[in-house]
Amino acid sequence: MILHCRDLGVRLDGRDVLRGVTLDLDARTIAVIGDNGSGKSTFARVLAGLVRRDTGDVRVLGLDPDTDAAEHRRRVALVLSNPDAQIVMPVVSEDVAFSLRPQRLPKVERAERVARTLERFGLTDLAERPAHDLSGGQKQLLALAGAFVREPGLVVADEPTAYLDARNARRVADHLLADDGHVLVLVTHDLALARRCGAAVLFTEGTVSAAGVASEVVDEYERALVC
Amino acid sequence: MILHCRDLGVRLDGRDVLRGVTLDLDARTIAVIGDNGSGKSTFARVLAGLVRRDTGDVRVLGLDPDTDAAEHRRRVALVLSNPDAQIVMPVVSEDVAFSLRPQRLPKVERAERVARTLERFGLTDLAERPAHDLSGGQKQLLALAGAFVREPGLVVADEPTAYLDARNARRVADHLLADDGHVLVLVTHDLALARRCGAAVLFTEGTVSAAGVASEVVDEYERALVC
Amino acid sequence: MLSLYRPGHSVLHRLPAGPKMLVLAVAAIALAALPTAAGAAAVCAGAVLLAYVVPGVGLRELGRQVWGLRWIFAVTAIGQLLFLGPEPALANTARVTAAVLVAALVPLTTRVDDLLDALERGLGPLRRIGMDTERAALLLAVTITTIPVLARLAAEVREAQRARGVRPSLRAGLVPFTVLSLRHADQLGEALAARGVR
Amino acid sequence: MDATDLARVAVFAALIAVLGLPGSFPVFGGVPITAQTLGVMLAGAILGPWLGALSVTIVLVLVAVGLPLLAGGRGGFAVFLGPTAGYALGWILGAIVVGLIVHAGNRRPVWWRTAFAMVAGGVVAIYALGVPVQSLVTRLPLGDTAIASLVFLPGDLLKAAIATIVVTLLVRAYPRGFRRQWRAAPVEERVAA
Ligand SMILES: Nc1ncnc2c1ncn2[C@@H]1O[C@H](COP(=O)(O)OP(=O)(O)OP(=O)(O)O)[C@@H](O)[C@H]1O
Ligand SMILES: Nc1ncnc2c1ncn2[C@@H]1O[C@H](COP(=O)(O)OP(=O)(O)OP(=O)(O)O)[C@@H](O)[C@H]1O
Ligand SMILES: O=C(O)CCCC[C@@H]1SC[C@@H]2NC(=O)N[C@@H]21
Ligand SMILES: [Mg+2]
Ligand SMILES: [Mg+2]
Repeated sequence: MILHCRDLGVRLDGRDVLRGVTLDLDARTIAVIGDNGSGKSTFARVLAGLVRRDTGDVRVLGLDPDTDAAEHRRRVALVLSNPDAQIVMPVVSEDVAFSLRPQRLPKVERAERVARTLERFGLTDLAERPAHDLSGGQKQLLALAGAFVREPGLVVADEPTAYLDARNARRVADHLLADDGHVLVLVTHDLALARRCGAAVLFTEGTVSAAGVASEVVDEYERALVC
Repeated sequence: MILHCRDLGVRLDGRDVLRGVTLDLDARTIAVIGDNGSGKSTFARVLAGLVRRDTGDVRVLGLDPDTDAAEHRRRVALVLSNPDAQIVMPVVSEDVAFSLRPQRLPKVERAERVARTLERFGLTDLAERPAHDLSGGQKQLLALAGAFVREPGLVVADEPTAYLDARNARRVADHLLADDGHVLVLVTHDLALARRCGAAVLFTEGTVSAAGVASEVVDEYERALVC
Repeated sequence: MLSLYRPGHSVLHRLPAGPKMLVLAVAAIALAALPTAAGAAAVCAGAVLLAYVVPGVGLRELGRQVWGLRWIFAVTAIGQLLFLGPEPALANTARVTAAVLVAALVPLTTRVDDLLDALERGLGPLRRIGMDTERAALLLAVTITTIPVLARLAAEVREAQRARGVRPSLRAGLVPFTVLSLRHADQLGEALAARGVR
Repeated sequence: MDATDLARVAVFAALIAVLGLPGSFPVFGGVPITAQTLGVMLAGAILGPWLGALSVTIVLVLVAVGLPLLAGGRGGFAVFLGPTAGYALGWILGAIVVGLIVHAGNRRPVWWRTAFAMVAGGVVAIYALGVPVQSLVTRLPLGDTAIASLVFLPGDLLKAAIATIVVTLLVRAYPRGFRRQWRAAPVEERVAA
């Protein structure tokens, strides 16, 4: 099972942000949708191991983010909306290499993996440029490169296309949805994008109000929006 | 003529960001679309009087942002994407009132206009709350209130729905598109929203590559996107 | 959130901000000016007790304040003990602590809004010597608005680093945090200009 | 001072305040050894001496008015009667000195000039006000106070080093943030790079 939650609950600042989340999903790409404040980002952070659950159970790729923390951290990556927050080093290639630090690879292999990843995201020509001088779309591709260079088994992306134009949004989405051995959990307000996923989860005020085939869940959300 | 540009050019940091922009548009709602980096925001800033043109001519509601600066400033308002950056004062009602400061109205009239505007944007119950306590959608409504309280003749909005979910985006768009005596120039990546406007302008690498009826211009952009 | 104010009904709570500040400032400075003598320590302790108990602020609050000052207390007391010996150490530490504790009553019993108003009135005369008090007040207000925003950006940076598998550190976090802050400043500057600040 | 300068001053004041919040960034952030001096150094280096000093002043005014913006959630004019009052006032001088040195001339600062600025402004200038005032408040003789203040020195040198790294990285990563034009680097620097 790729994603398994049983009665998951999260309290933040004394508020129940997630309550009784129960899920079993096995799709390669899973969309997470719902209103502002419904708990999507909190759910994504639980999966990525950044927020601890207070009750219930979670398994991501069979791993518990709490008890299997080291292995979980190695296999799960997170991509956020704001590329400026994700870029740490001043130069494009240095920033991609930064993600490999915890793995202590030999220098040559490290350089090779960075080069390969830059190539894949079309950033080779920008490798030596100041990172914060890139355009918004390029910066988000750099953030993806920083996540994918670790060759994660699961990528959690929280509204990764929010700040992008149609063309860049599509490029980023294509990379995320690509079938190259990783599983994707994608939080998004872009319902057309959600439809491109295999499965979807709809959050409503901290609970799961629908889960299953993406197109059906999105339909349900759109019906709710109209009334 | 609501919007008139002849051979408008803008250089920033030694780069031609806008070149030879020539336009005559008379619609009540005008969408501005195009790729990341194509010059949309710069164009919006010229219209709002925040960036000076280097060459050519601009008239907004018949006013030149440079030579009729005072009158132009009084009649044109700007709304941006990031609600956090648009909120200036710590408390909701103070923030709306802040926009009226340059006008030096009598206290009673000022309070009345603030109250009326808060009402219109559904913020009356939140009037005394700290602004940072609001949700993203509420903050963007507050930003709209801060723009509309001045009763501007033209509102320039630069991706005002970028950070919002479907429901909040629709509320904000409805306010902006409402027919209540103001003209709207709306920069957006949301092509469905652009279609709801009367006219549209398509920017490509700093020049206007199409302008006219919104649905036709959007069609043209979508065709370009596919190839 | 950004306030030391503790709601209450004590005499001090009801006193207007300006006079209250004046009285407590004079009292605090008087304590600070006491001589370095064992008797002064007793005066300090008595004055502090009086200042917290009589108006009705209470001993609990005094306890909280003392606990909050433990580091300042240590900085003062350790140097004194090492270089001057126990009696001056006691006297000087009591003197400094008492002055700080009495002055702390102002923000404890006054809302930030009232303090800012008092400040604006206090700055009024400076207008005549050419200070733009309106702009100064605007700067203060914009800063207050911005603090929670930057606190959120700091949290975002921390999170992004953990998400990349590295332990968040000050050194690695400060670059993105500063860039985000500067970008925020650019947008804020535009918004201010668009709303009539020149 | 245009609207952008106003915003930058307010944002750096807020940045200094946030560096004093518990948990904002790990490692530093306690009383009395605080990460806030890092913010002071950055304000001087990035905004320049006068705007940098103004943003530090804003923080201190808000503190004096009673906002709990100093490390450990301290605030109120009580702070200015305590033993660290002089250091806090020294922040203003510190930002000015850092800004003057980093922004001297019209060449982009190299790392050792930045490092010098951080030590001269972020450490020496702050102590120059901090130590005498501490001595005055606590009535500990000046020499003894100076020796006692050495407990801050390791932390402050470390912060000066961090500030140097951050500013050097920012010059490369986000030169626009300094809001000024620098002449191209001299030839030997470009060869070395
Ligand atoms: N650290 C926190 N402390 C307290 N409450 C929080 C915290 N983080 C989130 N919340 C609250 O939890 C709820 C869910 O937040 P979350 O960010 O998960 O929503 P979301 O679905 O991602 O919304 P959006 O679409 O706006 O991103 C919100 O009401 C939010 O205010
Ligand atoms: N202050 C500036 N100095 C130098 N170049 C700038 C400046 N502002 C914008 N540019 C450049 O001008 C070009 C147009 O930028 P602009 O922000 O107008 O594009 P946009 O169409 O709004 O893009 P987006 O969809 O990403 O918002 C970009 O290449 C950008 O890098
Ligand atoms: O927080 C305060 O009370 C005001 C500033 C005191 C901090 C001083 S600045 C120099 C020295 N280095 C530190 O880390 N703390 C002190
Ligand atoms: Mg979210
Ligand atoms: Mg733009």
